[in-house]
Amino acid sequence: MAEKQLTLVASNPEDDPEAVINDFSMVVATVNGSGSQTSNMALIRALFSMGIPISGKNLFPSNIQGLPTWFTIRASQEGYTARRETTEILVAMNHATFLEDLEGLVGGGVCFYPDHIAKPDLRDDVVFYPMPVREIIKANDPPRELRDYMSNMVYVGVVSQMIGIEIEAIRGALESHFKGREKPINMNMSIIEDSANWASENLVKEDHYYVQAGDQTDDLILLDGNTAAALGAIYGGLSFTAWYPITPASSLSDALKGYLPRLRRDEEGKQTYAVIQAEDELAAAGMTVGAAWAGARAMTSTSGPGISLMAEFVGLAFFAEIPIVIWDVQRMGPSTGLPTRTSQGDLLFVRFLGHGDTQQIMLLPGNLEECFEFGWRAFDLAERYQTPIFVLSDLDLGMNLWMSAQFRYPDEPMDRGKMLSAEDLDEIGEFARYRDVDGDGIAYRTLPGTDHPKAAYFTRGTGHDDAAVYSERPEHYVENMERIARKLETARVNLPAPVISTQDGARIGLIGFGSSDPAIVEAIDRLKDEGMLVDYLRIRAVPFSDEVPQFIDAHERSYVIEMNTDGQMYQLLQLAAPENALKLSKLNLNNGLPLSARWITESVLKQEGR
Amino acid sequence: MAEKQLTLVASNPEDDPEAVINDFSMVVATVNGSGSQTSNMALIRALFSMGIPISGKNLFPSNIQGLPTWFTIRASQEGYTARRETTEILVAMNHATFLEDLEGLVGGGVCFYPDHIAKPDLRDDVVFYPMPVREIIKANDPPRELRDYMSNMVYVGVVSQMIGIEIEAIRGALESHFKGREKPINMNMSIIEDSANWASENLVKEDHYYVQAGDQTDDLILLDGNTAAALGAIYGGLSFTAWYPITPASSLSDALKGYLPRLRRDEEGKQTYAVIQAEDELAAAGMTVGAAWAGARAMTSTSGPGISLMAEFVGLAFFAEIPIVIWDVQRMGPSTGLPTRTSQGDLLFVRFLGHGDTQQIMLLPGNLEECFEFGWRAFDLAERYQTPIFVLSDLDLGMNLWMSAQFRYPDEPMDRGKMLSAEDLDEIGEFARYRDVDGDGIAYRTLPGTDHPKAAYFTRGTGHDDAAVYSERPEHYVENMERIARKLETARVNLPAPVISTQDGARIGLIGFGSSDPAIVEAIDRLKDEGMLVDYLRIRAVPFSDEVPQFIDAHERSYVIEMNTDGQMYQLLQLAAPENALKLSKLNLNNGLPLSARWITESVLKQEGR
Amino acid sequence: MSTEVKDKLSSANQNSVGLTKADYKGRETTLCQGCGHNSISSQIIAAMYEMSIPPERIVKMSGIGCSSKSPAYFMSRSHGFNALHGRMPTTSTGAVMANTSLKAIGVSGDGDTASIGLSHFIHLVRRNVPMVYIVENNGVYGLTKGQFSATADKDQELKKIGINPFMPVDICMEALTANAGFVARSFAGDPKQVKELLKAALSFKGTAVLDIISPCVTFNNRDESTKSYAWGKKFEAPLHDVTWVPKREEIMIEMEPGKLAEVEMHDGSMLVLKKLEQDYDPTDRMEALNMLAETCCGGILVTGLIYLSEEQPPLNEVENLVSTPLARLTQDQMRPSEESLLELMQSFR
Amino acid sequence: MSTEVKDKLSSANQNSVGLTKADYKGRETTLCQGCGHNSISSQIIAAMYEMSIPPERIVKMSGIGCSSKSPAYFMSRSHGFNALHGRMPTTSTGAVMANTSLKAIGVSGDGDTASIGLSHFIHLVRRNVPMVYIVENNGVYGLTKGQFSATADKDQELKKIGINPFMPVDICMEALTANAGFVARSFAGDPKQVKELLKAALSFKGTAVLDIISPCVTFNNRDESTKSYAWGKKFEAPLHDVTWVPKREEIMIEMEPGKLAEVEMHDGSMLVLKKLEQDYDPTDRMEALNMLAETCCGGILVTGLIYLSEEQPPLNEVENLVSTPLARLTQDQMRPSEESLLELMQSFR
Ligand SMILES: Cc1ncc(C[n+]2csc(CCOP(=O)(O)OP(=O)(O)O)c2C)c(N)n1
Ligand SMILES: Cc1ncc(C[n+]2csc(CCOP(=O)(O)OP(=O)(O)O)c2C)c(N)n1
Ligand code: SF4
Ligand code: SF4
Ligand SMILES: [Mg+2]
Ligand SMILES: [Mg+2]
Repeated sequence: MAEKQLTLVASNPEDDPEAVINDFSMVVATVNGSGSQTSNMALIRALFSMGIPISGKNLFPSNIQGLPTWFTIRASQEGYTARRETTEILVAMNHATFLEDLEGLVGGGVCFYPDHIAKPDLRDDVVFYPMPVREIIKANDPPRELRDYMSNMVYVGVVSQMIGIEIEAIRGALESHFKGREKPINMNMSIIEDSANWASENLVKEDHYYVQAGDQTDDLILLDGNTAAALGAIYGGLSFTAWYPITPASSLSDALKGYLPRLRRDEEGKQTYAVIQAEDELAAAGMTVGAAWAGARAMTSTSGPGISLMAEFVGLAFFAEIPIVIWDVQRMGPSTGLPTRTSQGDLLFVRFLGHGDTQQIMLLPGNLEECFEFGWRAFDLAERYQTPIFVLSDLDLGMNLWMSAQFRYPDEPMDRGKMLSAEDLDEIGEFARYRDVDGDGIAYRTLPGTDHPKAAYFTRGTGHDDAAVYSERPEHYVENMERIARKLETARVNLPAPVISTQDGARIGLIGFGSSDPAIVEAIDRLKDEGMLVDYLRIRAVPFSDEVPQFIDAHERSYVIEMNTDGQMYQLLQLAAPENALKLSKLNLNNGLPLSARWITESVLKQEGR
Repeated sequence: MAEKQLTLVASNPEDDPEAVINDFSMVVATVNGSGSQTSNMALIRALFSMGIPISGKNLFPSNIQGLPTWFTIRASQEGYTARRETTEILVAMNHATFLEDLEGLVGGGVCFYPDHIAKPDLRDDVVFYPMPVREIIKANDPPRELRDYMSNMVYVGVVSQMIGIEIEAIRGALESHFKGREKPINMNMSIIEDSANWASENLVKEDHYYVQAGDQTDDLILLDGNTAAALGAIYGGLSFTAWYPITPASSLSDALKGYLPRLRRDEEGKQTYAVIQAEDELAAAGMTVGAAWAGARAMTSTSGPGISLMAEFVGLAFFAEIPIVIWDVQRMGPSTGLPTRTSQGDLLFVRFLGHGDTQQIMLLPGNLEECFEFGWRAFDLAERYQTPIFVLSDLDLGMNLWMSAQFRYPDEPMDRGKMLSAEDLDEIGEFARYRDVDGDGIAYRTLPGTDHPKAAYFTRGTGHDDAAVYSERPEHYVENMERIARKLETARVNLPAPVISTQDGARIGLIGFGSSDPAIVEAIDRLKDEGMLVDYLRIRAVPFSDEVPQFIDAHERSYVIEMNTDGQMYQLLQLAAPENALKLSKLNLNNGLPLSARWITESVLKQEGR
Repeated sequence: MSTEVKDKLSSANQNSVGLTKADYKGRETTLCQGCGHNSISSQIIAAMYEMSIPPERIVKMSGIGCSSKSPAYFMSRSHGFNALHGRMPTTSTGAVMANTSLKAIGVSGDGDTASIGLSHFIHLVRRNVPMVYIVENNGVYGLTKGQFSATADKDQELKKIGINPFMPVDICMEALTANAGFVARSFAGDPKQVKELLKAALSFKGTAVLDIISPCVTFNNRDESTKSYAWGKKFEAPLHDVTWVPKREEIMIEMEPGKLAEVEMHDGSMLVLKKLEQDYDPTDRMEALNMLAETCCGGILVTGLIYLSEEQPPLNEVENLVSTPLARLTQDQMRPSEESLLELMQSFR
Repeated sequence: MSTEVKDKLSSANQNSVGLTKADYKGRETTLCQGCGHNSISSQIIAAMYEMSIPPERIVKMSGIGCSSKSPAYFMSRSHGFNALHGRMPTTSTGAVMANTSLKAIGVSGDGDTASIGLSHFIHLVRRNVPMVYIVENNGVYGLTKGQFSATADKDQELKKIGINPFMPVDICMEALTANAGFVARSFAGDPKQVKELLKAALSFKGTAVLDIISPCVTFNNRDESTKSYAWGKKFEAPLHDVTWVPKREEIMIEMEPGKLAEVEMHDGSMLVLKKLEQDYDPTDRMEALNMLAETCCGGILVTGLIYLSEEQPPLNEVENLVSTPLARLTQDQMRPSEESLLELMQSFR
C-alpha cells in the first residue's frame, strides 16, 4: 500500500470504515537509562485496565545508559501475546535509530516523534505526528534532573489522545505505579494532560488505529515471570536462598527480597527465612546445598554462566541426594553471549550437568501460572525425590510483562518427602541413609539435629554403601546407581505432564515448551487459516512422561520448535523415542528474539512444502 | 577340579604334562604405603624383559597408607592385556584380605604367603607356599625404616624361583629402576637371592605355572598412559601447562614436569616452557586459555571434578575460538565418586560442556601409542580449528602399565592453523577476526604483539560481529553460530578415523572406545571360539566420521561397549544414526573395574540368546 | 562384672549429659599412623566430651582432603557433610543458617582453604558465620601425594616435588584481614593447647578460626619443615598459657598477680590467659596484625589466642533470624496464608 | 591546510615512537556519562602516550563488568581479552607467561576482584605475575544495576538494594597481605595522580596493584558514599605528591631539601615523591600495613604509593623463562629431536 493516499479520518472508530481496533504493535524507541519505564508502564497498564489484552516486551542492551532500547506493546483483540514482526505504531524518541525504526513500520502505520529531532524524509506511506516535547516540558518546568524522564510523559499524553487511551486509565496506572504518592502522580499527569490537550487541539487523526475499552482482562493480572516464580517459591515455603547477581535472573531474587519481609516475619518481626547474596555462583550453589542438607527449603537462581559454575555442586547434590531447587533464567549463550537476549539453549547442558553419569530433572514453565506453580511444586519434587530440580525459564518469560489468570493457592499440603524423626528411629531401631526400604528407589533421610543416637550419617560425594559409609566395592557402586535410576523413574511419571491440544484430522504435530507457547498457539490458528490442522504438545518436564513418545508415535511428523542453535529438545526427544526418531523435525531459531507466530507458520508451511 | 589330588610336579615345564606356560594372572595383595611398588615393578619388568607379554594393574584405595591394595600382573602367551576375573597365582601379604583373596583363586592355583600370618584353612585345592619373610629379613638386617619395604623383596625371590623368572632379569629390572645405583640394587638383590635360594632348598613345586623366556616383547616398551600422553604433548610442542592436583590426572603433569627440563631447555639452560600449579581448576583452565590466546601451545589435564569446574572457561574457549587442549583422565563419578577407580562416564558432559549451544570435540585414545599420538595431534587440531580439543583417557589407561610399540615421531610438521603475521596484514590490508574468508568456517587470527596497526582485536565471550565488535544484532549471532557449525563440520571429517576390524560373514558389530579395547579384542577371539563372528569398530573421536553410521548401518545389530552407567556413547550414537537407532544395543558396566573379556563375551552371547 | 558395678564405672566417667567419651568417638581412622590430623580429632573428642556437648547438636563440615576426611573419625553420632574441595565455607554457611540451634565445626586443610577455597574462606569470615573453622595445616596436599599447598614455606624443597618459590599464605593473617573476631594458631603436637583453644572457639558466637599446624608424616615431616613435629616442638612459642573455664566454675589456677588475664565470652565462660615471656593482648587487633607480620617466616611458631573480639554480630543476628531453626519450621510458618495471596493478586490488577 | 603544515602539526604532538595521542584511543565508550571508569581510561591513554609505549606491545586484560568493558574504549591497537567474571587474573597469568615481551594491563572491578575473583587475585599477586592490575573500585556491581560489592561501606544504604551489614574488603590490604611489591590507591577524580601512578606501575617489574576509587554515577554517587566524587574530593588525603620521571631525564621539580624522596625503578626510571603533611615511607611494609589498618573506614581516602619493593622476582624469572616469547618459538624450539625420542624409548624397554 506504498501508494495509498492519506486522508483525514474520523477520530471515532465507528465513523472510520478502515478502523483497526485493539490490534497493533506499538514500539517505543528510546535510549536506556532515559527513564522510559514509567511512561511505558503507564501506557501498558492503562490499556490493560481498559480490558484490552496486551503484552509488553522490553528489548534492551547489555549496558546501563545511552544505547537504543525498544519497548513493544502488543494489543490483540484475540488475546495473542507473542512477539510480532511488524510494527503499526512507532514512538520514535531516539534519533539514532529513527531511520531503521521507520523502516520497520507497516504501510499506513503511525509515527509519533519529538519535533526537535529531524524526521528522515522517507515513508510517505505512514502517518507522522510531531510532538512539541520541549515546549510542553518548558511550560511545566519540572526539576531539571527529572527533565529527560518527564519528556517521556509527553508521548504518553499524545499517543493516548490520538488512539483513544482513557486519561483516567493512565492516571490509575500511575497511581498504582507510585503507590498513591500525590506529588509524582500530579507532576506526571499535568504533563500528560497538557500533551493530550495539545494533541486534540493541534493534531488531526490521519491513521486508523484505535483502542476501545472491553472486558477481556477482567480479573487477570499483569506481571513478569520472575516475580511469579519468586511468589511461587515463597508459597512453596522457601526458607533459604543464596544468589549472585546476573541478568536475567537477578530480578527473581529482587522479588524474593521484596516480598519475603511481608510474608515471612514472625510475631516479633524476626525473619523465618534467609536471603544471602553470595560471593559467586559456586558459593550460591554451595550455600543452597548446605541449607537443603540441613533441612531448609533452599533454592538458588541464576543464568547460563552461573549454571556452568554450579556444575560441581549440582553433581554432588545429585549423587548425595540433596533436595535443591535451581532456577535457570536462560539467556543467549554460549559463554557470556548476549546477557539481555532470550534463548532456550541450556537444555542439554543442564540435563547432563555434572561429570559422571548424571540425569537432572528439568521443569519447563510456559506461562506465569506455571512459573508460580512450579515455583512451589519444585520444592515438593526436590524433597520427595531428593534430587536437584531445575526450573528452566528464560529472559522473555522472566523479565517481560504478561497477562495471566490469578495464581491458584497450592492445592496440596507440602510434601517434605521421606524423613525420619527421633520417634520413628525409636520404632524402627535402625537407619541406613541410602537403603531402598520401599522399593521405589527413594531412601529415607534424617535431618541434622535429630535427637537420636542412630540419626546421624556422613554425607559425601564419594562412593558409599547404603549406610553412607565410604566403599570402593564394585557391587556397592552399581547397586547405588541402580537405586538412583529407580528413583528417577519413580519421579518421571510424577512430573508435570505435557499439555496437549488436538484438532480433528490433524496428522502433523507441533512440540514446544516454555516461552514460545504464545507464538505456537497463534501459529496454530494461522496454519488453520492456511487450511493446515496441527496438534500441539507442550512439554513441561524432562524426563518425559509416556504421553510424549506416544504423541510422536501418533503423528506422521512432529516439528520440535525451540529457541536454540543445536535443536536441543529435538535431540532429547530422539533419545526418548528412538523408534520414531525420523518422525521428528527440527524447527529452531536462536537469534535472541522471542519466536513469532509468522516465523513458525511460514517455516512449517515451507517444510511441509506448501 | 576341587577334588584334584595335588602331586609333586617337575620344576621344569618340559617334564610337566599339565604345564601352563606364560599364561596366568598373579595378584600381589598388600596394604598401600608399604612400598610394594618396587617389588611389583621388579617382577613385571623382569617378565617383560624375558620377552613375555604382560600387563600390570594396580587396584589401590583413595587413601595414603594402610588399606588393601592389589597389584595384578597378567602374563599371556597370546599377548592379551585386559583384566581377567580369575587369579592363578596369589601373593597374600595382607592378612586382612587373605580370606577373600584366597576365594578368588582358581582350583589348582598357587598361594604364596608369609609364614608369620595365619593361613585360613580352606581351599585344599590350591598349592600353598609359606615364605619365612621375617627370618630372611632378620638375616639381612636392613635399616629398620626400610624393613617393611624390604620384606616385599622376599616374595620377589620366592616367586621367581618357583615359577622360573630369571634372577638376572630381576637384577636388570632393579638396575633400571634404581638407575644403576649400586647400594639399593645390591641390598635388594641379596634379599631376593637369599629368598630364591631358600625356596629352591625348601620348597618343592606342586603347581603347574611356569614362565619361559620368549621374544614377544622385542623392541616393545612398557609404561603408563599418562607418561605417554605427557611425552606426546611435549613432542607436540607444548609450551604452557597449568594444572591442579587430582587423581588420576596428576601423574600426567608429574611426567611433564619430569621430562620437560631435559627436552625443552635452551643453550643457556633457560626454560622454553612453563608449568604452573594453579590454585584450582578454574585457574588452571583460565591460565591455559590465556596462554593459548597469546599464542603458546597450552594444555591442562584433570579429572571429573576439574572438568565440572572448567565448564565456564571451556564455553568461552569454544565461543571465542581459542585453541586449548584438555586431558580428562576419567575416574568414577558422579561427584567425587571413586577417585581411584576407572570409568568412561564423562562423555555426555564433556560433549555439551558449557552452557548454551556447545559441541566439544573429543579424542578417545585406546592404547599408549594413541596417548602419544593424540598428545601431539591435539595441538594441531586445536590450532587448526581454533576450538578446545578434549582427550578422554581414564585411570586404567593412564595409570596402569601397558606394553606398547615404540612411539613414532610425529610424521607431520606442526600445524599452527590460520594465523596472520604483520607482513600478511600489509598484503591483505584488512583483518576481521571472525570472518569466514575461505568458506570452511575457520577464520584467521592474529597473535597479541603482532606489530601492525590492524592486527589487534578485542576477544570476548559476548556476541560479536565478524570484526569481534560487540553486537546484539540477531543476524550477527546467527551468522557466527552458523560459521562455527561449518567449522566443526570441517573438523569432523579430519578427526582420527575409527579403527575397524572385520571377519567374513560377521553380521553383529561391536563398538567400543578407549581403554576397553584389549578386553574387546580378546572377547572377539572368545566369541569366535563360541562360533560367533563379530566385526569391531573402535571410535577414536567425537563427532563421528561417516564410517561410524555406515558401520551401524552395515550390521544387523551393534553392541556399544562402555564403562559408564547411562550408556553415554550409546546415546551419542543414537543421535548420530537416528535411522538405525534401533540397531544399537547397550552393553555397559560401571563398577570401577576395567572390563574383562569374559564379561563382554558372556553378555554378548546372552543378549544374542546363545 | 555386676551391672551395678558397670553402671558405677560408666557413670563415673559420664559427663553432665550422661555420655562417656566412647559416645564421642568416630569410625576407625584410615589416615596414616602419626598424622597430625588424628591427634586433632582426639582433642575435638576430648573437648566436646569435657564440655558435655550432645553429639546430636553438632554438625561436622568439611571439604576434600585427608583433613577433610577426618570428621568421619570422630563423633559418629553427629551428622557430617564431606562436601567439595574448597567449598566447605559455602555448605557451612547454608547449614548454619538453616539450623542455628546446631553448632557447626568445620575441618579443612591448607589446600582446601588457602588454595581452591581462599575466597570462600575470606567471605565466610567476613560474614561472621557462627562456627568453628579449623584448618589442619601441613603445607602440602596430603591426599594427592604431597604437592606444595599455598601455605608451604618459601624455598622449601620436597623430593619428587621440587622447590616452592612462593611466599606462604598466612591463614591467621587472612582471617584478621577479613575482620575475624576469633583467630588462634596451635600445633597438633601441643594437645593441651589445641583442646583449650577448641573449647574457647566452641564458646565463641561468630566465626572462630583455628589454624593448627598438623604434620603430614608421610609427605612433609622432615625436621627442617616448619610443618614438621620436630620443628614445631623445637620452635613453638606460645603467646600465653590458655585455659577455658566453663560458666560458674571456680577458676582454679594459682593467682600470681599480674600474671593472669581473664576474658569473658558471651556465654559466660572464661578464658584464662597465663602470661609467659612477653605481654600479649589478644584483644588488640593492631598488635595482632603486627605480631603476625613480624613473626611470619621468622623462624618461630607463635601459637595461642591471637585475636578475640565479640563485637561483630554473627550472620544469623545480622539477618535477624528467628530462633526456631528454619529447618524446623511448621508448614504454617513456611507457607503464607491464602488471603495474603489474594491480596497480592489484587496488586497486580 | 597544506600537507607540510599537517605533518608539522602532527609531528609536533608525536611521541618518541612517532604516534599521536589519537593512535591510543579506543572505541567510543558505552559507559554512563561521568562514570569514573571513563576518566581512568583517559589517563591510561595519556600515560601510554606520554611514555611512548607502542600499543602493539600492550595486552588489555579484563573480567566482566562495566570496568571490564572499558578496555574496549582505549587503545584499539592493542589486543584485548574480555574474559570471564572474576577470572582475569588467570587469563593474565597465562597470557603474560606465553609472551613476556608484552606488557599486560588488567582492568577489573571491585565485584570482579573482591567477590568472585578474590582467590585468583591473591594468588596472582602471590606469584608476582608481571602486570599492572587496576581495580576500578566503585563499591557496587554496576553492570548488574547496583548491588553491593564486597568493597561497599559497612552500614551504607542504597535504595532498592538495602543496607550493607558487612565490613568492606580492602583491596590494598589484601594485596599487601599477599606480599605485593607495588600497592597504590588513587581516585578517578584526581587524574594527575592516577596518571603518574599508572606510569610508575608500568615501570614496575612484578605485579603492580592499583586500587582506584572510580565513582559509579548511576548507582553509588550519593555524597555520603566513600565511593562518590563528592566524598573523594572532600576527603582525599594523598600520602605525597608523586611524579614519575623517565630514565635519563632531568628531574625538574623544585628542590626544597628534605621535601623530596626519590625511588629508582629497575628500568632506571624515577619516582619522585614530594612530601605533604606527614612523612610516609612507601618502602616500609609494616608502616604500610599499619597505615591501612588505621585509616580503613577512618573517614578519609588515603591515596598515593602505599608500598613499593622490587625484591621479589616476577613469575617469569622464577620460572627461569627464555627471553623469546613462548608464543614465538620456532618449531625446532618447540618439538624435541627425533633422536631424543629414540633415547627415551630405550629407557622404557
Ligand atoms: C575440584 C577438585 N580438585 C582436586 C581434587 C583432588 N584433591 C583431593 S584432596 C586435595 C588436596 C588436599 O589438600 P589439603 O586440603 O591440604 O588436605 P590434606 O590432605 O593435606 O589434609 C586435592 C587437590 C578434588 N578432590 N576436587
Ligand atoms: C559468572 C558470572 N556471574 C555473574 C555475572 C553477571 N555480572 C556481570 S558484571 C557483574 C558485576 C560487575 O561488578 P564490578 O566488577 O564491580 O564492575 P562494575 O560494573 O561495577 O564496574 C556481574 C555479577 C557474570 N557475567 N558472570
Ligand atoms: S598423607 Fe599426610 S595428611 Fe594424609 S593422612 Fe597421611 S600423614 Fe596425614
Ligand atoms: S553503571 Fe556505574 S559503573 Fe557502570 S557505566 Fe554506569 S556509572 Fe559506570
Ligand atoms: Mg594439607
Ligand atoms: Mg564495581
